[in-house]
Order: sequence, then C-alpha cells, then structure tokens
Amino acid sequence: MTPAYAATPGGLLLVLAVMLPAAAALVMLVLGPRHTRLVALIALALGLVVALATGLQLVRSQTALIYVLGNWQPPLGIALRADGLSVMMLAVSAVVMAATGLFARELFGLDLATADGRLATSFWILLMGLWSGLNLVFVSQDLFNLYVALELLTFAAVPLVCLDGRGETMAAALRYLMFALLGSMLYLLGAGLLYGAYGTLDIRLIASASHHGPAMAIALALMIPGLLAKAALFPLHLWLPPAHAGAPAAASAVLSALVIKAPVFLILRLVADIAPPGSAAVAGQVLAVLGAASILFCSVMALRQERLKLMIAYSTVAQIGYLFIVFPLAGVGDGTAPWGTIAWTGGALQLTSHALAKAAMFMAAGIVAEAVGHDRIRDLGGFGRVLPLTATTFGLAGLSLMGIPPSGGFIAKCLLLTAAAVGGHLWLALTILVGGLLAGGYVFRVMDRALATPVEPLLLRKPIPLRLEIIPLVLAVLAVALGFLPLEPFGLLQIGRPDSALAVSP
Amino acid sequence: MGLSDVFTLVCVVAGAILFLAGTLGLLRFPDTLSRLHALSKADNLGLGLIVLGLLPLQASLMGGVKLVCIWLLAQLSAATATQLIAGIAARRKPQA
Amino acid sequence: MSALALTSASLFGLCGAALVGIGLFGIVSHPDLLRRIIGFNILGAGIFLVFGAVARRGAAMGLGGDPVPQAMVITGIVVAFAATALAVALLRRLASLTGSATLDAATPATPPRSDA
Amino acid sequence: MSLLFDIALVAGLIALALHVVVTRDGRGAILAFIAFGLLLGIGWARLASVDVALTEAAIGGGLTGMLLLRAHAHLAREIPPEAMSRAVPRSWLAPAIACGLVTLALGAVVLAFPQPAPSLAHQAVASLETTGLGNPVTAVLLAYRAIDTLLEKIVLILALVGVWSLSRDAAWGGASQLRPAVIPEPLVFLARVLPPFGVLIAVYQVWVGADLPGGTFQAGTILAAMALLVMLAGLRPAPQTQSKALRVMLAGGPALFVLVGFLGVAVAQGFLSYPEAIAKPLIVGIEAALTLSIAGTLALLVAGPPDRAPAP
Repeated sequence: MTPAYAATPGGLLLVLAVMLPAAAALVMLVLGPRHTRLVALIALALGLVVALATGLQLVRSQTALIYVLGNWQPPLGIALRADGLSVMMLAVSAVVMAATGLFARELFGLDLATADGRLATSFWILLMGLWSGLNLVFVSQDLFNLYVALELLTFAAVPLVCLDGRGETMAAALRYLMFALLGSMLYLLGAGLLYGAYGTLDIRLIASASHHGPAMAIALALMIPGLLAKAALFPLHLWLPPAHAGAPAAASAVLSALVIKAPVFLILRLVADIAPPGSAAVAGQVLAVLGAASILFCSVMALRQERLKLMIAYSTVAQIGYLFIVFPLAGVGDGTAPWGTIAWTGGALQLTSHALAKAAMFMAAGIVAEAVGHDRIRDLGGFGRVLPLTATTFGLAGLSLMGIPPSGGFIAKCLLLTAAAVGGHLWLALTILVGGLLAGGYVFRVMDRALATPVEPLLLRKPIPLRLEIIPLVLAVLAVALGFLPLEPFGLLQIGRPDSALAVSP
Repeated sequence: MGLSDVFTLVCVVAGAILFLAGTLGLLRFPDTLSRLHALSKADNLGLGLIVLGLLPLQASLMGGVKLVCIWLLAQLSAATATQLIAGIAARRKPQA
Repeated sequence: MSALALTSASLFGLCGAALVGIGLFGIVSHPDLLRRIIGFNILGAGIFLVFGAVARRGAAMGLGGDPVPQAMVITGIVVAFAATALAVALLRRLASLTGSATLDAATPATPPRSDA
Repeated sequence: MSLLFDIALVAGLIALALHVVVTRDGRGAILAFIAFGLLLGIGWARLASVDVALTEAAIGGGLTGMLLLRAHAHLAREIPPEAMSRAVPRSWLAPAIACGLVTLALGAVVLAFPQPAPSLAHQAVASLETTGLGNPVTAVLLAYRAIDTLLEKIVLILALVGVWSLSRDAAWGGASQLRPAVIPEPLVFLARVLPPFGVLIAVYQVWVGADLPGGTFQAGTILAAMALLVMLAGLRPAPQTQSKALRVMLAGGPALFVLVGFLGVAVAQGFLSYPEAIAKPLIVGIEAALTLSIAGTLALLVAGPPDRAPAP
C-alpha cells in the first residue's frame, strides 16, 4: 500500500510556522515580564522569515508542501499540508502579526509604568498562542487536530478581549467564549460522527471515500453552523461587535483581521474539499444567503453606530459576508474546479485586503482613542487636523472596504461582481453594489468628521509618536497596493489543487 | 461452586443490602446527623464487606493489597467528609 | 466483537445523543451563566460518549475499543476543563465588577454594593 | 444482565442530566453534576475505556465540581439576592423542540454507523512495537498524535495566562487566596495524611501508563488535587504566580516535548518521531515532565486569578 502522503522538501517549514510561536509563548512564560517583548519581536521576525521561505518554496516547487508528523502516516498519524491558499493565509497572518507586534510595542511603550505590566505581558503571550493556532488551522489536514487549533484560538482570543478589565468587556468576553465554545463543541461532535463513519479524520482520506452515509450530512450540518458561530456570520454575529470593540486596539486588529478568518477558512475546506457535490451546492447556497444578509444588515448597523470601534466591528461582520457569497459564484459543488474561477480569486483577495485594511483601521481607531481619550464619532470633529497620518490611514483603508479603485477591495469586489453578472446571480450582484454604497456611507461619515472644522479645536490628551502612526499607514498602503494586481485568476491559488494523492504532477 | 464463591456471594450481597439500607436512611431520616450516620454505616461496612468478598477472587497478592487500600482510602475520605459535614451542621444548629 | 458489546456501544451512543440535546437546552434556556457553563459540560459529556461509542464499536486486536477516539476524548476532557476554568474566572470577575451573573443585566448601571 | 446494568446506568445519567438542567436550585444542580461525573466514569469503564474513566472521574467529577462549587459560593457573596431572583425565565418550548431534533438526528446517525465498524485498532497495535509502549492509548497520545497532546498543553497554558490576566493590576503576579477563614480540623488531618498516598498513586500511574491504563493526565489530576487539598487546609500557601520555579515547572513539560520533537528531526525520522532504541525512555521522561506541568496548571486553574499583591 502506498502511503497517503509523501513529505515534500520544505515541509518542516510548516512545523516551524506552528511551533515557533508556541515555543515563544513558553519562553515568555518562564522569562517573565521584562523579556516578553524582546522574545515576541524575535519570534515575529523569525515567523516572517518562515512565512517568506514557505512562499518561496511553494513557488519554486509548484506543488503543495507536505509534512508527515513523526513519520506516522494518516489515518493513524497527522499530516500537515499547505497549498497556494494556505500559504497565502500564512503570509497574510505573518505580515499582520508583525505589524501588530510593532504597533503594540509602540503603544504599550507610551506608558512606561504599564509597559511590563499585566496587560502588556498577557497580550504578548496570548498573541503568540493566537498565531500558533492560526497557522495550524491553515496547514493541518486532520479534523481533530484542527479542533485543537480552534481551541488554541479560543483560549488566546477570549482573554485578549477583556484585557482592560472593565465590566463591559468581561461581559463581551464571556459572550464570545460562549459562542466560541458552542462552535467548537458542535465542530467536535461532527468530527466524532465522521470518525464513526469513516474511521479517519484525515481530510484527504475522508474526501476519497466512495460512499457517503447520513453521517456526512449531519456532521456538516453540525460543523458548519458551529464554525459560523465562530466566524460571526449573521445571525450569529451578536458577540462580535462588543468583543472586538472592547479589546485593546492591537488585539482588535488581529481579532478582526485574522482570527475570524480561521473558521471561514475551515468552512471553505469542509465545503470545497470534503462535502459531496450535492451537499456542497446546498451548503453554498445557504451560506451565500447568510453572507448577503450579513453584508446588508451589518453595513446598516455600522452606519448607525456612535462609537468608532463599534462601527469598525460591525463593518467586519459585513465584510466577512463577502467571503460567503463566493461559494455559488465560484461554482462550488457543481463539478467544476472552483479554484480556477475569478470568484475564487476575488474571495482570496477580499480575505487579504480586508485583513490588511481592517487591521490598519482598528489601529488607527486605537490611536484616535489613545490621543483623544474617547471614540465617540460625533465628538471627533477635526481629528484629521491633529492626526493627519491616522486620518489618511483611515481613508486609505476605507477605500478598500468600499471597493473604490485603486485598492485590493476594489479588485476583489470587481471580480465577485463580474462573476455574479456572468453567472446570472443578479441578487448577489445587487448585494455587492449596495454593500459598497453602505460601506461608503460609514467610511465617509468618519472622514467627514476628520476633515471638519470644529467649533473648539480638538485637544490631544497625549502626544502620539510618528512611529506609531506609520505602522497602520503601511498596512493601509499595502491594502491599496493590492489594487494593482491584474484582474484574472491567480496561479498561486491553484497550486496544490485539487487535494488528492493521485493528482500530484509528475 | 466452591466454598470461596459462596463466601464471595454472601459477603457481596450483604454489602449491597447495607448500601441499600444506607441509601434509604439518607433519603428518609429527618436530620443531618442521623443521615450521616446511615451513610457512614453503608460506607464502612458495606464497602468493607464487598472488598472482603472480592478478596478470594484475586489472583495475586498485589491485587488483594490494592483492594484493601481502596477500602482504607474510602474510609479516610468518608470519615473526613462526615466530620466536615457534621461540623457545619453543628455550627448551624444554634441559629436554627 | 460480540453482539452484546455492539448493543451496549449503541446504547451509550444514544445516551450521548440525549446528553447533547439536554446540554444544548441548558445552554440556550438558562439566563444564569453558571448554569450555562454546567450545560456546556453536559454537552461535552454527551459528545465524548458519542466518541466512546465509536471507540467501543471499533474494538479489535484484543483491545476493548479503538484507542484513537479514546485518546481524543482524554484530550477533549482536559480542554473542556480548561474552558470551564476560564469561563468561571470570567464569570467571577464579572460578578465582582457588576454584581450580576447574567449577560442580560451586565450593564454597569447596577448600583455599587455598600456592604463590601 | 450486563445490558440491564448498562440500561440502568444510562437511565441514571440522563435523569441526572435532566435534573441538572431543570432544577431551580443552583447548588443542587452542581451537586447533581458531580454525581453525574462519577456515574459517567462508570459508564466509561463499561465502554472498556479505563483510561478515559480515570480521567473523567478525576476531572469531570472532581476538579470541575470543585471549580463550580467555589464559583457558586463566590457568586452568592457578590450578587445581591434580589438580582439573583430578577432573572427572567426564557421561553423553553422552541429550544426544547430544537434540542430534541438534534438528539433525534444524532441518534439516527449513531444507529446507522457502518457495520463492520472502521477502526484504527489494528494499525495502533501493529505500530506499538516501534514505540516500546504497551498501552495503545498512551501511544496515540505521545506518539501517533503527539502534536495534539503537545498543543493541548499550550492550550492549558494559554487558559492559565488568560485566567491570570483577569486579576487586578495590583495583584498580578501575586498568589490566589485559597485558604478559607476557618479551617476545619478534619480537613487539616486529611491534608496531612492523604498527599503521600496521592503522590505514590500519581507516580505509579505515570509508570504503568506506558503499558496499562493510566498516564500523565490522570496522574497530573491526582497531584493537582493533592496540591489543592494542602493549600485549602492552609498547610502551604498558594504559590506566587510570578515565581520563577513555578513557571519553569509549568512550561517544563511542553518545553521538553518540543525539544524532543525537534531532536527527532536531527536523529530520527522527523519532528515528534523518536529514535526507536530509546523511544520508551524518552516517552516516559516526557510524561513525567508533563505530569508536573499538568498538575500545576490544573491546580492553578482551579485556584483562579491571583488576588493578593505579590510579595517583593
């Protein structure tokens, strides 16, 4: 019998991507507060190198990277595998993580009394845990191992939400924990049913099974809603706005930009890689309807918020909706290869550009709150005059959210819109257009305040160093720079697809 | 059926009956202290009889020692728990 | 594997299914957060029993069950305990800060307590 | 006969679970849940999973029960009674129907599992030889799926860091207050007599866990229980969470695991693979270190966030 997986050169990079942050967290625990920041920055630098090397290796070999842990072949053991999409996610995570790390270093450095205190030290350890979990979600091939990855995310993300220790953020964190735990439990239950039916939890081995019984349908019906609760898709989004708005700015940036992408990525894998075509098509339709509802409802909610961070958080739920309308647009479940379509590329670009833009936006909001002492949009008149770079960041990131050229969001939404028009999904095309208009509404509302001339000039509570403002600006510029990519399906996303042992090119 | 089997049967059945009686007492007796009394009787004697009955079935000496250890540890924790509960009951009494 | 063991495995599997339903009900129907946390633990127990039934059905090679799902359950129980501990710590802090153990009334409007 | 016993056990479990969910008495619900955990332990023994039975009885019934009881007492102190009774009961019919449907669907799947059941038991036993172990569950946890176990330790540590982060700024790095105001005499007696047995049993569990049911999780839980008992009885204070020795103990197990994992890259067949000749000593060594880490983490998770300022 030939083994299901053959390790490829560079496979060890995937192990490093997962273990490096985990090991860093352990080192931080032992070394204590004074060295935490230094260890974090070293780990972030090394992690960036690993992500870069993974990308280079993928492009050079043009096949997915594979590693078999402990040399135990699935189904008994666990394999790691990174195709084009996974490597893209690894890279985006590394970039956003590194930016967040630099941002947090500057932000916590503003107040030397607390720089090595409870909030900062806990933040660094949890951030490393988060990164390890994220990378594992993107590379693991085993459904139970992915459950452990989801739990890494939960246990790192929930305490991040309530680091400031106020009663409201405790409530937000508890609500988040309840949703996240329910999601993990349902996911785990589905995994148990799949093991009972197939005797393995390896994604490739399950997908290659010839016969699917009722276990598959019920398992998907448990796992997908469970993951939706973690991804905060409408109507399961209630936990997200208070949680993401209440967290410290650096934490909000990673939570909104990266953490909720992990369950989305897993849903994508379940629907595109495991589900039999019939179920996949049905699931895709349902997800698209929920995605469209998310875009419309939460954009309106964002428009109505009075707090800047709450507005950005609602915008996250709306922008996540775009990722779910990809399913019918890319033709998931109709027998064709979805990863070659423009909608698939559009979805991947939306993922990337939203990650960059949203991280930039939350950091900018954090700077505003730090400088002014509050984030009530009404009372922010003229903040663009005192914090011009931050206002620019907000505007550039806003371009990407609205989908105005030139920006990554524009390309993404343009590709999705084209796919909707070509495929005859008029209601989805309409949703994309209305969603863009609503996003324009809430971004302009803030920009209007930024450029307004207030009756009495806005006073800065404390000076903001230039370095702090530059970091989100770089992210926002990157989100805009994605807009210069060509409007066609990416070759990168097709590397390693489809996932089957037989399809390995000679 | 050998003599040892009869011994086992008798001991285990007697132990089980004691547990049943203890449980009834726990449910039916009026106050905390007499309930505790019923419970510790079941624990002490009931478990003791069952362990005693199972001893002849053990193939090795080690197995027997482990069984006796189980009984001793159960005794220890039961005695402590009973004392603790009785202490709380005694402190509450004057106020009631 | 005997028919009896198979029946027993299915019985515990059905018990797991029932516990999942009961746990879910506890989570959605109780406003009291501590009770919801207990509900999560019952839901978890039900899920683990489903794994246990799967393991028992896979008994072979002289083993009482398939060791892979058994090992997963051990991992799962420890994670569930950690989740309970985190939830309880959050809840205790929430109660100390707001004087409430529900999310519905978790607004800082509650008057500060005077007996502290 | 044994089927009758199983039916009674299952009926007991379901009845207790229902009681836990519907009773109005919060403390009663917790007590019933503890009984549920113990009964579930017997259920696991009936499913021929002694490893799980030990874990469930120790963690599900014991530690979780203690955690919940402490939380209940804390809430009763912090929350004014009128706020407790103010909670509005929610509508229950629609959730009950929905949950019933979930149960029915699950039941149908459980009954429709394929026959013969797929199983990895053959492969797990066939590969045992290369690990030098005799207990296949330990082999799954420490060899075949070692990455799960390793990362689950990281999960535990993140949970602990999360719990610690909930302390007041002034108390961060300090110790938890576990010692009650009044310490009953019998508890002190128990705390003096029991721990030596507990440590002995834990060492035994780690040692036999390689070949028989038992292992690092079960041993760690017993040690955690002993540590909690000693701290509750006031014999030793809870440790300062900033203590270097404590932190080395907590991180030591997973750190050793990672190191041995990367050692495998150099001298064996990759990350988390053990050189065949010394596989068993390596695994038992990792288990020993993990046991201490798990014991510390579990005990401190029960103890909760530090609430006394650290001593200089």
